[in-house]
Amino acid sequence: MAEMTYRDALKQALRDAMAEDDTVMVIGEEVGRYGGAYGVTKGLYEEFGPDRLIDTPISEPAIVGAAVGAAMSGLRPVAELMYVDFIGMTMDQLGNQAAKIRYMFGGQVGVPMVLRTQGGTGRSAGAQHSQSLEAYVMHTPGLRLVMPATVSDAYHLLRQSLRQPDPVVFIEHKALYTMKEDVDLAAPAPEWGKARVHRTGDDLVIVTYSRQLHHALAAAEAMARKGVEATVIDLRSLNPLDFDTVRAHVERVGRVMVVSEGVMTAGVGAELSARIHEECFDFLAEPVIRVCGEDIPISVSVELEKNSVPTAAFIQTAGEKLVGLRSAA
Amino acid sequence: MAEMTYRDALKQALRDAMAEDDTVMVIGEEVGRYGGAYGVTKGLYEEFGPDRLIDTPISEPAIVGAAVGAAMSGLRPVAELMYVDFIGMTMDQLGNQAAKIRYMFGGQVGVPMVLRTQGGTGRSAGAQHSQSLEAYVMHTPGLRLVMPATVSDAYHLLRQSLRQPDPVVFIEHKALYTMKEDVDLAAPAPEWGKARVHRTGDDLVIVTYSRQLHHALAAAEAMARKGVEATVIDLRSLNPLDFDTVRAHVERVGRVMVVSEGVMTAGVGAELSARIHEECFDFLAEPVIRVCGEDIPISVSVELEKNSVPTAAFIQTAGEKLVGLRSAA
Amino acid sequence: MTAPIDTAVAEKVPRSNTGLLALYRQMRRVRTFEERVGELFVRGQSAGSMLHLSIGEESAAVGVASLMRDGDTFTTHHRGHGIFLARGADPNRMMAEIGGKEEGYCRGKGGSMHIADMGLGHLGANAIVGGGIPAVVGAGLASKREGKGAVSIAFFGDGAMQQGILYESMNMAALWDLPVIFVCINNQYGMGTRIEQATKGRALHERGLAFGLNSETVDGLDVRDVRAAAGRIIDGARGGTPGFLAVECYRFFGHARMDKSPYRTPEDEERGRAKDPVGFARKALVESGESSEAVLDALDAEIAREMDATIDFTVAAREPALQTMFRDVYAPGEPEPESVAARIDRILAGD
Amino acid sequence: MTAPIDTAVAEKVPRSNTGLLALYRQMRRVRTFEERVGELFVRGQSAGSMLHLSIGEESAAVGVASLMRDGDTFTTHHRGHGIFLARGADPNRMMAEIGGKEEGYCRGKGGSMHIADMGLGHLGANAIVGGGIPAVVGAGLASKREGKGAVSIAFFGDGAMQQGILYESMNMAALWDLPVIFVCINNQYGMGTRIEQATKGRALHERGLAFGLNSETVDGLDVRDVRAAAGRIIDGARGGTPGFLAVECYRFFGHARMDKSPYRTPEDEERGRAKDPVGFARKALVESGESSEAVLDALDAEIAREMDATIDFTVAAREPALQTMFRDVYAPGEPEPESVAARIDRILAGD
Ligand SMILES: Cc1ncc(C[n+]2csc(CCOP(=O)(O)OP(=O)(O)O)c2C)c(N)n1
Ligand SMILES: Cc1ncc(C[n+]2csc(CCOP(=O)(O)OP(=O)(O)O)c2C)c(N)n1
Ligand SMILES: [Mg+2]
Ligand SMILES: [Mg+2]
Repeated sequence: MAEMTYRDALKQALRDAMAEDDTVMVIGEEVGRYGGAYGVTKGLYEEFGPDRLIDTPISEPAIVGAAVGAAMSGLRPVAELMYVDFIGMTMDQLGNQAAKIRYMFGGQVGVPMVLRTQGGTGRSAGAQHSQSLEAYVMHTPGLRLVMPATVSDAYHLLRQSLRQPDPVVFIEHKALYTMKEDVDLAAPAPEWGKARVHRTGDDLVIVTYSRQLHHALAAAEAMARKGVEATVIDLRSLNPLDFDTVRAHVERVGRVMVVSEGVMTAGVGAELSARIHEECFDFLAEPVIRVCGEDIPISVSVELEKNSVPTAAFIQTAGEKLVGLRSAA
Repeated sequence: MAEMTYRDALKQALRDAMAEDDTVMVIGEEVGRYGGAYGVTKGLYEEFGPDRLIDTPISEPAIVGAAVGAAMSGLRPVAELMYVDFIGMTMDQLGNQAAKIRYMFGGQVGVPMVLRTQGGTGRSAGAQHSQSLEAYVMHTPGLRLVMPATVSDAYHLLRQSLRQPDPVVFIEHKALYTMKEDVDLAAPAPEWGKARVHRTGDDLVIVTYSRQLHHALAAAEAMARKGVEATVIDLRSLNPLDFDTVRAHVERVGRVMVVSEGVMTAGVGAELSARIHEECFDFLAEPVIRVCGEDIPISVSVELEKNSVPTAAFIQTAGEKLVGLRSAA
Repeated sequence: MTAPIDTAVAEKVPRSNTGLLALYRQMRRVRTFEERVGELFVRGQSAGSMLHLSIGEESAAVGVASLMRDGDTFTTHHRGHGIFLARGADPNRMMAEIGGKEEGYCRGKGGSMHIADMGLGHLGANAIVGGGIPAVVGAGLASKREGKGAVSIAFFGDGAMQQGILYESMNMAALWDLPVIFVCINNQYGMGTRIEQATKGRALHERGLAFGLNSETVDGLDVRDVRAAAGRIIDGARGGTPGFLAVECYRFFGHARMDKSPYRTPEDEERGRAKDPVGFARKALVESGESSEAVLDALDAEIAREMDATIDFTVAAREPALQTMFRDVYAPGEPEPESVAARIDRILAGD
Repeated sequence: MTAPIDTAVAEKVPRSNTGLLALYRQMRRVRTFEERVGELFVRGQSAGSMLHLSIGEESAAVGVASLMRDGDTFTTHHRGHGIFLARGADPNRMMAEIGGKEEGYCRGKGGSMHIADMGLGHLGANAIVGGGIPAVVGAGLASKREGKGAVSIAFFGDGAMQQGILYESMNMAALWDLPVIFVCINNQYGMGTRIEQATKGRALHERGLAFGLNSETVDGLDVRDVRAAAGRIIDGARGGTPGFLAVECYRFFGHARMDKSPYRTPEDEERGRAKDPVGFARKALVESGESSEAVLDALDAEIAREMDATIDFTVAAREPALQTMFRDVYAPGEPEPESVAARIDRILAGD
């Protein structure tokens, strides 16, 4: 067991994968000499050299496209998109090429690439650098979608993503890089595609992923002090989606909140809410509540930014309302 | 009343808007001399000339970006994207620019542009020319989203879209261009943002839009012959979304199916299903059923393509199952 | 399908014999194949009407492909039948794919615009203008690392000169000295738009030069010229200097099967079709005495039989089974996506 | 905030007086403003740390902006404070926006990377590299149609030379003879990457030439040279020939406030900072006798006071009220998006 940051866990995953398999290479803006905009690849350039850490021009569509071609040619590229906000200009290469190549070509070839990127609020970075756009990916068949919330998941899920036969979009959260945790990287990896139940309680189920896990856990602790016990589930990957775990707890508890930082409408929260209602209909005591990003762009103003997405306090309030706690505002 | 095709109704809307307001201009690939890949603008170039119908290079990102700039500069551009499948390469200009400019700039300016495009299956056009990608748009705050299913809506909704102060993504369906209807264009326009109830029945509610309206109506007719009466609601626009109409009928009937050609997961169907469950929870006799595109790419093979999205027969079968009709397969 | 002696020629000529007769033979095969594609459509046996014939562009396909080797890779655009065939594709499996049949290269899922074959290094045709271009940058990275001298070639039309991703890709290839070539088949049109109406500036290869690429423009009339220019560019790329080649030709027919080209005049078409690489090569062969009308007639007839057979093959081929719809979204061994029908049954059964 | 006599100069100089003193004054204002932005950050009063200072690039901003007229429009990149200020922005409202305050140009929603002002034709800064470029094509269409000789200028960094959308936009502008100018401020770096590590080929303006644009590269040391080159390019554009201008300068400091530029050597910085357009202009003014150290010191001091005031203004300004969060997603009069909280209450109340 050693204390480690989310950032360093990601780096270690890349390092281990690169040491183990020399087809693994990282390609993106500032990933080499600079060490990555958020420092994830710092030091790897010195270790593995310019052929394994390829600094690119500021050409997101071609970065993703080049990774597709590399993946079809026997390499295992880890393409980096500095902000998930830039995914818009790559959605053709991602959605029309990476996601569909195996299918369109009748199964002849796969595109085993990982697209690493980061999203979310927390840095007053404004409307074009603070988004949570995972729903675009989740809506695109053929793309895996992984969003680690913890340090140990950062490590294990990235290692596992690098063994997938299909393209994986791997979205980190910018507010988590400095988070620390005691981890034992040698411990067995969690099962790929399985959600993790962080906390079990009988009053409500909170289904979430990425940074919102921590807000949900904080809210759950606060609720516990008022006698309300929440189950908190971290989905970890949205494709594959471990609905069995969700179902088991929802059917047991009957009250559910889904928490996502992405904007509510037609987002990941919608899919989760729809699925829970549809599949666990007879077990629900109340409708599923969506606690998601507001249907607005993110402001640079600190206060506005903070309130544009769920906070721990907000989750707590919503949770208490959901279980009918009198004291809820 | 005159018989008219969907295609000609769209053309007439453009013609009337252009005659009325000389800031309206059409910009896109093959929109001028050629008359549009699906013939919608045929003849307008001769009527309005090259300054109003601007043939562009094959540069989708810049087409959308140019329309944004034109809209900010006092023009009313109608940008055309030949296939909605190409929206991926424009999502930056659409989602980070058009959608957010009013907000980011504190309300100083709007982007009154219309992005006309078409989507859907029906022509064996393969995985990159047959998609229904409206969910990406619906998930992007700041963008209106209109998807006409009928000839008269094609006319009126396009006219209304051209009067909106905010960017409108207007998605036609490639299988509808030759559809005919008796229309009276001089009749009062429907209220903007209002759904249309095409049929009222007490056994189930089908909520749909675009081409699937016709499949839903056909299914409803077939079910009616078996004594099952469906209400069929055409949403017409997904932003604004007329949930009041949906709610009224859902609460009355208690059994609902949402039908969308887009892939199911994290799609428009998810938003509709979630919203109906959440807001009409106590009125539902059964969970809402999503009848959507399969979570797969579209094949060029005729049979595979056809079965990748809802058909009238499929809707009927699902409807009959939903109401518990014995004879359902 | 073809007489043994001819098959032997078919297999050997493109690799070993680079004389005009061999090049002619391949160009004729491309042209005849494309004519049969048109026929498949007329017979209602094609999957859809989005069929883009490369008639008029045979010299680009054959001139460049004749220089490709094992290990080389390439991507093509929506008008890529000729390139793939010239590279050695099985015309039956190509035609079956165009017909959306199980026996096709992609089991009927891809179709005309999405043919691929990893065996021959074909990383895929593309229905997105410019969509297949950046893949060669990644393939080039792989080739460079392997160090065996393999190149990766992106083929595209003049319309893709208007797609930003081309410039991003050229910049990367030049920056990293990749064994990559960008081949623009300039058939003068992108749908109904002439190149001058859509692409500004000087000769196309000047754009390549401005991005630091070894660049040329060549007239597509004489396949030998195309081959010579391609040779210079490909040799450069094998040596680590990426290149750009524009081949000037003419799109003989409409954009796709439904397009009757109302936007251009008969005179324009007549002038354009004068640049006929197949006719030119035939004439040159006869005039130089290298071959004769009779020999070429026999060759053409043999090719006609070979290509006739592709239609029979396709008509006889199977539709893909419905359940294959869910296959190959993800890798073998991964769970297939649940069907909407199965899901509904599950939900209504109350799980 | 500033003495009346100086304010008068401030308002008149940039338009009427185009001599070096006026240009110097504006460049100094830009530099001092940027220094104050740095201070705002250090004081913890900026909204975030994504603040990109244009110190070292003042000649590009001032040289070009000094030629802009009423009706002209422009877009900028993430390092656009200087351009906007040179064009006549109110530094208080700029700083307040950088502080995320209600009194800012965009009511605290946009911030440093999203400042805009329709009054001055500023169609917006952009946090997407290359994101603001195509808008000038649309603005150019509008200007051309109006026929009043207005131009639209896209300002961007050398990093945007790597974005495909630039080439798409240049091609359109050239094709349609739009009154549009592309100004690349080449400060040698895109974050930690030197231009040669990211952009291949010959001089940047050769890319403009290959796309049919009137194109030049100019050294940014002497603002008079920049102004002269910009004059040629802008005049061309007013006459219907779009242009491209690369201004060579050096990014004096890190990419954004947190970046200490570990990727470059002190020698590189020293060499780079030798290209100081503000210092150069000052020296030229004194050496030519056009001004004196004493006069310039007084001018600088006055500018320092003007810019000091922007911080006080910003610190005193209000945070935007929370409910403004839902405003301006859509036009006034349209319903605001329902908040998540209101929705939950509605749902749990059983509607
Ligand atoms: C990104 C994109 N935009 C538009 C289209 C529609 N489209 C298909 S082919 C074509 C013309 C392409 O012209 P060119 O590149 O010259 O190829 P050619 O058809 O002449 O071989 C267009 C506009 C498309 N398929 N993809
Ligand atoms: C599309 C996009 N890619 C990457 C970034 C991250 N980024 C911000 S500024 C920058 C460097 C830009 O360099 P340049 O264009 O030369 O402008 P400079 O910062 O030097 O003024 C990068 C990579 C971004 N904001 N947008
Ligand atoms: Mg062409
Ligand atoms: Mg720079």
